Amino acid sequence: MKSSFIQRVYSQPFFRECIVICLILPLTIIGSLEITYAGPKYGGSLQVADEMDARGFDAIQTRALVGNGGTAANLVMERLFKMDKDKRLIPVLGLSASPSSDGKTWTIRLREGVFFHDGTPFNADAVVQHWQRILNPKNRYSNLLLLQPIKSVEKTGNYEVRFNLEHPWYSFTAVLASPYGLAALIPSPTAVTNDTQNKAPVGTGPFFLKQWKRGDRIILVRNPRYWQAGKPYLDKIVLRTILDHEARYAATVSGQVDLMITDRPNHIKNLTEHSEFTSIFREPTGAYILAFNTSKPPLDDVRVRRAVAYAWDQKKYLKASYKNTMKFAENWYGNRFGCNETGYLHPDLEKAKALIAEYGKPVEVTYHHTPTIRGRETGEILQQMLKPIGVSVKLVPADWAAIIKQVFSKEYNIATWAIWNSQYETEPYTMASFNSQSPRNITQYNNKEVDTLLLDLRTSMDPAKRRAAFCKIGRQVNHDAPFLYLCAPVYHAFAGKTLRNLPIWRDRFLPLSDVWLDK
Amino acid sequence: MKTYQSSKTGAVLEVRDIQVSFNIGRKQTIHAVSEVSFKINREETLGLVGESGCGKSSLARAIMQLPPPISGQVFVDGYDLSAMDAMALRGFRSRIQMVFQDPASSLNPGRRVGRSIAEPLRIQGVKDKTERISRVRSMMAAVGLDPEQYEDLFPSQLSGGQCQRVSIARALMTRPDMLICDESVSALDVSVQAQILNLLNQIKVDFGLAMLFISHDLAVVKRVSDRVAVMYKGTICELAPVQELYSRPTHPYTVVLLNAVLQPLPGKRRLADIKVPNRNELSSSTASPCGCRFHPRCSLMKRLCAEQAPRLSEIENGHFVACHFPYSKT
Amino acid sequence: MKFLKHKLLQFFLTILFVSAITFAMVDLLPGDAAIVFAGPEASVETVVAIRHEMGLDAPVIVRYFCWIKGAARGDFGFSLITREPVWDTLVERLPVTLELLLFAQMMALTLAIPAAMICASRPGGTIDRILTTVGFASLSIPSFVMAILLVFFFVLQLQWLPATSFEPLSNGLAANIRSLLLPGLSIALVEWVILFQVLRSDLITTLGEDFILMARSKGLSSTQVLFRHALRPSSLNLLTVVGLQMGNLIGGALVVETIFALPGIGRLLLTAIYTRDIFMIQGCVLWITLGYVVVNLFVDLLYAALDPRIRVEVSIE
Amino acid sequence: MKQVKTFPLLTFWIPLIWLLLVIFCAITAGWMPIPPPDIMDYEHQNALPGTVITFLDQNATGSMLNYKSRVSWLGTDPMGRDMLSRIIIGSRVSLAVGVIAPLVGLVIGGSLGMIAGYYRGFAETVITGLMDVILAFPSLVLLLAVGFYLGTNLWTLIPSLGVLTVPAFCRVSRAATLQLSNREFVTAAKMIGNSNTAILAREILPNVAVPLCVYGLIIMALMIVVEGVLSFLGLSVPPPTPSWGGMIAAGREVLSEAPHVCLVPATILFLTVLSLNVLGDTLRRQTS
Repeated sequence: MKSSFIQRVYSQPFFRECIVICLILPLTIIGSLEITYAGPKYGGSLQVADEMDARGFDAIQTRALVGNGGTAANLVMERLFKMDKDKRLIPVLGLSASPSSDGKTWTIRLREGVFFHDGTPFNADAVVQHWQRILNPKNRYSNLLLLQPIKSVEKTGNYEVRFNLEHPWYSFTAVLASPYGLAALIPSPTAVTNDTQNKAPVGTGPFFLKQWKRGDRIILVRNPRYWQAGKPYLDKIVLRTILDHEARYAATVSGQVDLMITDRPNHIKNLTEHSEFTSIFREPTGAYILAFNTSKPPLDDVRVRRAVAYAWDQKKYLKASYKNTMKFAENWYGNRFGCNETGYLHPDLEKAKALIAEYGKPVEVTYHHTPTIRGRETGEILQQMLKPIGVSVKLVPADWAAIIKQVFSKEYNIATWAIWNSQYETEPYTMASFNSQSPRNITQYNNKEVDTLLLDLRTSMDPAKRRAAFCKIGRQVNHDAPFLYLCAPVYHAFAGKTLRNLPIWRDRFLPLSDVWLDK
Repeated sequence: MKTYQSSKTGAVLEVRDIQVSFNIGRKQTIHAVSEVSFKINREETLGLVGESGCGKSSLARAIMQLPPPISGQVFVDGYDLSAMDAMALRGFRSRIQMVFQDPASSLNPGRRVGRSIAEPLRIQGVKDKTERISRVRSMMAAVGLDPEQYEDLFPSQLSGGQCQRVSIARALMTRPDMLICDESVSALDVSVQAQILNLLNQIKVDFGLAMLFISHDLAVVKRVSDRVAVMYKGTICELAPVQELYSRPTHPYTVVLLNAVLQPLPGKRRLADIKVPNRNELSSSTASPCGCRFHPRCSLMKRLCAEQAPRLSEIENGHFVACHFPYSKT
Repeated sequence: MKFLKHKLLQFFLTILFVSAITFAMVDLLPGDAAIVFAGPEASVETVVAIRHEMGLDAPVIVRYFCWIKGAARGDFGFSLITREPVWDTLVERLPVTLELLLFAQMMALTLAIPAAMICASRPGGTIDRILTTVGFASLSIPSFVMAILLVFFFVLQLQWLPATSFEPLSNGLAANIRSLLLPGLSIALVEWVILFQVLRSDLITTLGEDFILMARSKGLSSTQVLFRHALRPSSLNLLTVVGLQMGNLIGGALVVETIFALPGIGRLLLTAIYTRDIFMIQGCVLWITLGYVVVNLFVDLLYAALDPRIRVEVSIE
Repeated sequence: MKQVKTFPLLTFWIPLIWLLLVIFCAITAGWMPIPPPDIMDYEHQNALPGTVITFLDQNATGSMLNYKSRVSWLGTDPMGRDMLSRIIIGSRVSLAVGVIAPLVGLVIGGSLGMIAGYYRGFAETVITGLMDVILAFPSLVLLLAVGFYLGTNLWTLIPSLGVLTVPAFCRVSRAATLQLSNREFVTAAKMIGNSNTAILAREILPNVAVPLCVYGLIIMALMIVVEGVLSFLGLSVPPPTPSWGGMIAAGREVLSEAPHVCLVPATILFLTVLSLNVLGDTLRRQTS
């Protein structure tokens, strides 16, 4: 009986909370004392340096978020949800997302009382207007391909919207929380209607954009009416674009810049050892690759592709070009599925030579690389590694525009490329990259078995099945070698010691909203 | 080839009413030479004197058709140069040769003098090397240069007089009928001048040349010329046999010139009573006064002189003057 | 005034010709703005559609004349990448390059004038020989190497100066000058030699002339002679060279702007070329050419105003 | 009149010897006992000059005894390639550009200048106008356009660089021709019956050639610098061919920890350009 009483008491929410409070209170007091002692300081201006400037902030007009653009967009605008490590949604502008029983519709409740910087209220209309614009095929949103299963969006209440899907879709929540494109970031409907969003973005975020001087800097200032009371801490964030690596490094070392993002191995090495700096890095996702054109000789022959893959020594490349600051890639989705065997073709010169001998013709390929030091270096290493097996590589430096044209017109042999991959949504990218019907299948990879597996993957909701499918696809693709792995990119940033509350860098862009300066 | 009408005068060079003018922009022209006519016969030297800028060199170049005159005709051996086309002219041009003022500038500095002298032979198509060499050597000897010593030297290694000898030799290689000496000795020392003048007199006879000798130096002209023409602002104001002109000038300008250079001869009338006023001395040649060109400077000027330009007319046998009131001998 | 007319005609012809050539050349480049604009993952259909939307599928001559028509009215079109008016971007970038060039020229003059005067006052002396040799040496260092050397010594070794991006004048004069010091210096350290050589030989010639002898015989000290009498007549050529070099320096500025990350017109051009932003390239090229030709015209006119003989020569031509 | 021609040690012989050395190295690079310039040694990246490098003898197999060692006199670059070999092989690019591009400019610009200076009139107006256009044209746009359209290699680079040198040669040759045309030996040549073409070829050309060639030395220096700039921007010869500008650019990345990678090729470039400038200047003084 006694126990049942206790159980009863415990089952009462009030009592339970009382007990929890009693237990936690002392800790909280101690904690709060500590917070008042070293709590966040307000004010100050944070200087951030990155390599690339923003291109624009409107989802339709600007097709890619890069560099400072991504950082700024994520500070000015907000998503409906963020996602934690275990794929659970964290409410931001959305409060909850719940699927229907058949999994084909999702109802999302929105936060009330939030206003955009220009005074426009945030509500279902804002979300619906934005998403309808994205999904309208006439607007040709660049990543529409990745959103294929979404049929429509509708308003079901002032603060409630519904997404209708073609079929149950495992990756839907990840899409909502995606930090990658501009689809998930909700812009002010007024700014979009006035066509000012691209240049002067308006969102609900903790900072608003004060000035964007192209090629030089983006100045963000604190949003005093931010819906999360007490945040943000900084008065100002200056995102500077310093294209030149040495200049960026020098600016950081001399203390002019508080936070730098870089991929130069020597700078990473120096700054990691430097006691004045804290290093932040993002776990590897996706893969940098050298894409092969599998529809054009000589790389249409799987033997040649496999021979090249056997001759390629990724570990040596990582050491030579990146000083091991990037990670070894065996596939494009990391090891999160725990596949036993990835099917990666480890270097084996004898096998490579044998395959080339079997092919029987002299092999000469052209590699289109970016006209940067890194691109050139990669080309030179490729030349060196393929020389022993009798494959000669001609290097053609080309800017991004030319490479893209070469790739899309299927005229290239080998080109620099990347398979993007978010921490949470591997499937849409995999589908786009390896489905034989996908317009984004730039290697022209065509394997019936993989096509079927991809289709299963898209509609399946069972984690175990999905894992198995991923492993199988990975093995098959590696076996057919439609590309070479350069590395699994690791993103590095270095912050001065005055920076506090540094974020965990999980998304593509550094989330700087909660940082404060202890100066 | 087109045939060019011959005039039957028998003179080696005949110049008729030559006019040369230069366009200097803003629709302004300089009349460098206007309506000049004269003849030169074989083995005769016509001296041409005048102050600098009076159009002597323009006249010489107009005769050479470099560039051709605006109007008027040039006959060489009766052939009308001004009517010839470029090809014919190029062949014909070698019959008149020129010796220039600046010895250093008249020879290609990068070419040995022997080769310079041989150039005309190349044009004539003399292929035989030994013949070329022997002809060059004999010509060098003819102008008083030792072939052994000078053949292989560069112009910069020669003196001015030697350069002029080379120029003369080169000119003579084309077997010309006519030689124009444009201030050919004025850049030389006086002693060297004499040698070159003697040489010119010599070759005139040896090669049967007609010569036009241009100079601002009256003494030099006197020494080589058979007849002398005096030029003032693009026109000939007096033309006479050398002795006649020097002893009895009739044009006031000639008198001024001679007066400036020569000491009045004892027992002769002082020529200096024609004064040269300073006014208008710098009057530009673009704005030629109407009437006699010399009238602004002439102390004997009368009303007619300002109104009507005098024509060159013969006042005595072979003595021409362009003056309304020639300085008479009486 | 015929001289002016002549020069202006030449001016417009040059501009027209250069813009036509640029237009044709950019058209020949593989890859076009539509592809860049579409982004790395767009489909071929998308690219074709965008190309049509941008009017890039019209024949090159039609596009060129459209552009010329607009440019004549002051409308340079929109950037194909940022969708901003080309004019606005140029107006934003131009001051940086101008400031850099002027700053560099000023530093070069500050180095060149005293050096030339010291050398000319005693030509063939020890100081003259040393300075001439130093001049020759620094003339032989390309400005990109100079920039690297400066960064190496002043930033990495001595840590005296920052090597960061541009600080506009609005951020304070001191910051502005600090940020331009090394870029300006890497141009000026090569540039001063040309000015120095011109001024030195002109000064030596002038000092040999009669009126200087006259001034000296009046009892003026050699410093007075140098400043009062020799410097002014000798600076005519210097002026021309400064003008002409302004044009030539744009190429050097491009590299220096890239190395020091200055948001100038040279870097804008380079970026525009990389992204096939035709209207932006056109705008940059037109401005650079315009700058070059205007400076030349200005030098010509100034020269003619100072020395009337030039006018006559040109009209005789 | 006579000029005593002296060739001073410092301003004539030393630069000449340096240039001859560079030319000699460029020609005989194939027979020199240097490692291939594209062999990467991932164990010895950014090695300092004079480092002793131990490597496995490719021809032998088996035991530790097959390790050999050699001295890397100028160190290695960020990819572990021997700097000395790269500099020597790289000199070929610099010399090819430095010699051939000015030759193109000299021939075209020289002839155009002679035509303009000799015939004057319409030809001169057209030619000087054309040169003004080339001069007013941002040269980098031309180089980029040609590079991207035809591919960046030596045989597209040289003609386009050559075109850019045309105005300079044209100006020099026009000025010299103008001066020569007024000389009387030209008139004399005309009078002995030479055609205009013959006069240009026989009387003017030999006299214009000397100042043009001397000027060519200075343009050579300029071209080597421009090639360096283009390599630096990654727009010159494609790998694996090394070039000095490319080496400097690669070295800039590691300037703080391995300055020699950048400074060694920069010094070589500087010495070569300086030699050309000094030599050109000395000869200009001697011939004028």
